Amino acid sequence: MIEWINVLVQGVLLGGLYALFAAGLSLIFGVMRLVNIAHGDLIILAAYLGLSTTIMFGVHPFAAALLVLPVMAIIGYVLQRGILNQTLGPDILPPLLVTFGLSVIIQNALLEGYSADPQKLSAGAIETASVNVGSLTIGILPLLTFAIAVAVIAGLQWMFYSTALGRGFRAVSDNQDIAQLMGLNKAHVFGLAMALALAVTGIAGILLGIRTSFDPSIGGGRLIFGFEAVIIGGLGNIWGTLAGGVILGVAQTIGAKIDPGWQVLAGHIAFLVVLAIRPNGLFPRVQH
Amino acid sequence: MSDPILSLSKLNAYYGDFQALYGVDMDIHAGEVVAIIGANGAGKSTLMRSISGLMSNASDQVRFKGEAIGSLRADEVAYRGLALVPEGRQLFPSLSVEENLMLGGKVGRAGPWSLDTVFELFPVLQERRKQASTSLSGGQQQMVAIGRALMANPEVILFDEISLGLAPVIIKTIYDALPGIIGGGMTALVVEQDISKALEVSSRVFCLQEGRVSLAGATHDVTRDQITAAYFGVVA
Amino acid sequence: MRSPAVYRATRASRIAMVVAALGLIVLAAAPWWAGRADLRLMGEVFLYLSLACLWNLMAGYAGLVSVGQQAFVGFGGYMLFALTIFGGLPPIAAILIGGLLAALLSIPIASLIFRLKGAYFAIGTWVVAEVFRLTFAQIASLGGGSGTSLPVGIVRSLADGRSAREALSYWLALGAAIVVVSAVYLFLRSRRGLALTAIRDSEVAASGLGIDIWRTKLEVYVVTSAFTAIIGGLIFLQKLRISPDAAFSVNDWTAFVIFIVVIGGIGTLEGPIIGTLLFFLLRETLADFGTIYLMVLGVVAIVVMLKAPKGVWGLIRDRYDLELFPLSYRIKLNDPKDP
Amino acid sequence: MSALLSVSGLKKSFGAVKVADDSSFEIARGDAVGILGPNGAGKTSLFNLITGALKPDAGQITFDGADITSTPAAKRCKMGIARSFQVPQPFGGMTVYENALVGAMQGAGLSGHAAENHALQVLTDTGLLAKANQRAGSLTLLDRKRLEMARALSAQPKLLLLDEIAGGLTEAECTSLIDTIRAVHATGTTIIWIEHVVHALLAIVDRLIVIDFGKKIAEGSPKTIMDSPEVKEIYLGVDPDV
Repeated sequence: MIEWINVLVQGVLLGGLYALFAAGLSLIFGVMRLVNIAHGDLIILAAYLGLSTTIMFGVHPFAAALLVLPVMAIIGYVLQRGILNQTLGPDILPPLLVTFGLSVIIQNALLEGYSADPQKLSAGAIETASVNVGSLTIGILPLLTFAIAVAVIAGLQWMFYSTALGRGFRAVSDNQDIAQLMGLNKAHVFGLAMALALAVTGIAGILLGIRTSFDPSIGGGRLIFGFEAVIIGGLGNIWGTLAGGVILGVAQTIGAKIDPGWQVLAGHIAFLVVLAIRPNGLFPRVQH
Repeated sequence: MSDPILSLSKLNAYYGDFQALYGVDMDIHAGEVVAIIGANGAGKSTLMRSISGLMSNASDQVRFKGEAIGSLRADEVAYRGLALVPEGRQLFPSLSVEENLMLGGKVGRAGPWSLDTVFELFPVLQERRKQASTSLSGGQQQMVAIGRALMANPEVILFDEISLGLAPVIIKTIYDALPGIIGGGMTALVVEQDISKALEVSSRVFCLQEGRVSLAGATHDVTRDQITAAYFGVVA
Repeated sequence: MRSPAVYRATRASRIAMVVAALGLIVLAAAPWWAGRADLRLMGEVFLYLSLACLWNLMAGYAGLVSVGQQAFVGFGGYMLFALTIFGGLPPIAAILIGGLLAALLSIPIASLIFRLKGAYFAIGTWVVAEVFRLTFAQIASLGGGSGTSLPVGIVRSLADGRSAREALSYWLALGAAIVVVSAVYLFLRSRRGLALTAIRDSEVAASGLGIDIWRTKLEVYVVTSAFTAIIGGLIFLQKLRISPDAAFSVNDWTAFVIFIVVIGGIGTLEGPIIGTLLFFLLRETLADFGTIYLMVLGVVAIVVMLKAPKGVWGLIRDRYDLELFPLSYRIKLNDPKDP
Repeated sequence: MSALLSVSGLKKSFGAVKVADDSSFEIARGDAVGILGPNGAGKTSLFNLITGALKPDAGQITFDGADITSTPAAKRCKMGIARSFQVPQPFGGMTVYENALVGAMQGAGLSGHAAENHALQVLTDTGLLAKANQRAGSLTLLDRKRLEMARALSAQPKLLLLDEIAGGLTEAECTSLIDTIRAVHATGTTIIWIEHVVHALLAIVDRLIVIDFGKKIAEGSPKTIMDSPEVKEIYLGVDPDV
C-alpha cells in the first residue's frame, strides 16, 4: 500500500517537471497558435547552456539560471522576430517545417559542440536530500521542482490575466488586426511571448539537467511529454497543463512500477486513452 | 482653407490580383464629419483598412497631417492619432469591458477621453465593466467599440458601419451620443449603409461605387436622386 | 463551331514520358553497369523517393501533415523480421503482408489521431510512432532495445550469391519506386484524385460539392500507411539489421522526407522527385562534414520554406507552365472569342 | 404538391448572437425566392444551415421529402442542394475547368465524357469558357463569383442557393448574369437567392423573404415587400417619409 502511495507521490512530483515542459508550449500556442517542434531541443539547449555556465564560472546550476534564463529569452525574441513571425498564417506547414528544421539544426549543433556523451548538472547535496513524511521519503529536488512549476504557472496565470502585457497577449490572440489598431505591434508581442516561453523553458532545462542525464538527441521526447501534458489538460487552460503534467507523471511512475521498460509507454497510453474518451482534454477552457 | 488633416491621393488598393480601390482622392479637414456611403463591395471597408494601416499602400497615397502614412503598420498609425471603430464591433472576447477600453488607451495620447469620461458617455458600461465583453448586447458592444477607439484620444476617428446588425432603437441611442463625441472638434469619417443616418450627422458626403468615388459634395447640396444614381450605378 | 476539346497530355509530358521510359531501361540495367556502392546508393534513392511521394500525397494533398511516418517504416521493417523468423514466410511475402497489416492497424490509429487538428495532429502521429518504438523495444524475441539481424538462412533464401542478392534488392527498390510513383499518379488522375485536390484547396467548398472529406482522408491515410510499411520492409531488407531506434527514427524517416518534399515542391508530383535528387546531391557532396551536413540541410529547408514555399518545382512550373505528369485537364478552345 | 425545401423552427446562435431565431418557411419546386436583410441579419448562416455547413440548435429541415436536419453536407449536395459562397472559395490550385469538373463528378455523380461535357457546358453557360485553362486562384473577384455559380451548377442541383453574386458587376455583366439565372430557372431548378442588388433580384424571383436578427420578418410577393414601409426602414435604413 505505502509503496503505491509512494509511486503516486513521485508521479505527481514528476508531473511538475512535465508541466514546466508544457507551460512554454501552451503559452505560445495560446498567443500565436504556433506549435514549436524545436521546443524539446530548446529545453536541452538550456540544459547545455546551464552546463557551460556552471563549468565556466564554477557556479551552482541555480545560479547559472540567472544567466541562462535571460539568454534563452533573448534567443526566443530574436528567433520569433527573425524567423518564426514569417511562418505564421493559416497554413500549418511553414511553422511546422521551420521548427523541424530548427530542431535538426539545434540537435546537430549541440552534437558538434558537446558530443553525444551524456552530461549532467551537478547540484550538490540537494540532489540526494529528502524529507520524511510519515513513512514516505520525498526527495527535496522533486519537491522543489514541483513547487517551482506551481509558482511558474501561477505567475503565468497572473501575468496573463492581471497585467498590461497579459492583456496584450490575450488581445493579439483574440484578433491580431484589431489589436494592431490599438497600437500593439504584433511582431513585438509575439517576440515577447516567445521570450517568456523560452525563459520558462530555461527553468525546465536546468531542472531536467539536475534530475537526469541528457544528451543532444533527447529533445524530441521532451517535446512529446510537454505536448501530452497540454492535450491531457485541455488546450488554453494553463492550470489544466499542470494537471496534465501530473497525470502524465503518475501514469509513467505507475508504468515503471509494473515494469521499468514501461515507464514512457504508460504515459503515451494514458495520453491516447484521454484522446479517445475526451478529445478536448480533461479541463478544456470554457467557451463564453 | 487650411491644409487637410487627412488626405488621400490616387489611392489604389489590392487584394492579390483584385483591385478594390481605383485612384480615390479625398481631402478631410480638421473638425469635419464626412459620410462615406456605397453599396456592398463598393470599397468602403477597404478604404477604412487603407487609412488605418490594416492594409499597406504606397506611402504617399495616404497623408495624415502632412506625413505620408500609407505604408505604416496599423499600430504606428494608431500612435499618430487615428482610431477606427471596426465593422462588426470586434471586441476582444477574452477581455472584460474595462480591459477592452484600457487597451484602447494603450497608445497613451493625452486628451479628454478616459475610462471616467467614456463611462459618463455610456453609463451602462460602468455597471458592466467587469463583465466579459461577449456577454453584452449588440448595442452595448458597439458602445464598448466606440469607447475603445475614443480612449486613444484620436484626432481623426473612423466609424465603420456602426449601425450594422443593431435594432433601430439602439442605432438611435448610438447616434444620439455622436454629437457628444464629435462635438468636441474631433474629425470623423462615418461609413454607413444606413444612408439617412450618415447624412444626418455629416457635413460632406462621398459615395463609392466599384472602388471609385461616384459622388462628392456637401450633404445639404446632394439630392436623393443623385445619391441613388451614385449608389446603385443606375437611376432608380 | 466545333465544341471545345478536353485533353490532358501536353508536349512536355509526352517528352517526359519518353525520357522516363528510356531512363528506366538504363536504370533497370544498372546491376550490369554500376558498381556495388553506386547500386546501393541508387537503391536508397528509390526508397527515399517512394517515401517522399507517399508523404507528399498525405500532407500535400490530403492536408494530413504527419511527422510520425516512421511508425509505419519501422513497423514494415519489424514485420519483415518477425514474419520471416517466426512465420517462416519468404521475405517478399512477409513485406507485402506487413503492408496489409499496417493498413489494418492504421484504421484505429486514424480514428484516434484524426481528432487532433493541424500541428497537434502532427505531434499526435509522433506519439503513435513512439508507442510503436517502445512496444517493439519490449519484444525480447526481436532483440528488445538492441535489435536483431536477419538470419543468414533467410538472407540466402533471397537469391544465390551476394551480387545476385544485391541486384535483387536494387530491383525491388526500383520496382517499388515505379509502383509508388505510378500509383500516386494514377490515383491523382482519377476522379478521387480530383476530389482530393479539391480538398487540398478548400475543404469547405469541397464538402459543399459532395465530397466526404473524412472518408477521403482516411482512405489516403490507410493506403499511405500500407505502402510506407512496404517501403520500410524493403529498407530493412537492404540493411539486414533492425533496432527500435533505427526503425523508428524521426529524423531518418520523417524529417529528411519532409525536407525532400518541401525543397522539391509540396503538392506536386514532380516535387518529390526533384527533392530526392537534390537531397542526395547535397548529402553526397557534404558527406565528409558529418553533422555540418545535417545543419546545412536544416538551413536549406528553412530558407526554401520562407523564400520559396512552393519549392524548386513550384518556381519552375510558375515560370514555364510545365507539367511533366499530365494531371491537369486542359481545354482546347477552337474558336477563341474575345470576352 | 409537397414543398421541395421546408424549414421549421430553425434556431442557431453563437453566444448571444442569434443567426436563426425560429425561422420557418417552405420553398415549392420550381420556385425562385429572394432573401433580403441587412448585413449580419443571418442570411448566409441560413444557407450554412440548409447546406449542412452549420448544425442547428433546434428545428427541422426537410428536402425532397426527406429529413436532412442531421445529414452531412456532402450527402446533401448529392441529394441536390448546391450553393455559391458569398466570399468565393475557389479551388485555387486547380484550373477553372477542373473546378467545374469537381462538381460534375462528385456532386452530380457523372463520370467520363458525361462529366467532362457537362462541365464544359456549365462554363459556356456562365461565360467562363475562355478562362477554362486559367488557375482559379488567379481569377479576378468578378470571375471568382462567376466560378462560384458555375461550380454550383456543375453539381446539377435541384435547389440552387446563390449568395450575393451580383454585387460589383457592371450593368451589362449584371444583365447577362440575370439571363443565365433565368435560363437555369427555366430548366426547373429551384432557386433561393440572397442579393443586395435588388433590381437584379427582382428580375428573377417571384417571392421575397426578409430576415433580420435571424428572424423572418416578412414574406410575400416582391411588390408587397418592396412597398412595405417597415422593410424599407429595416433593409435600406431609409426613412420612408423622405
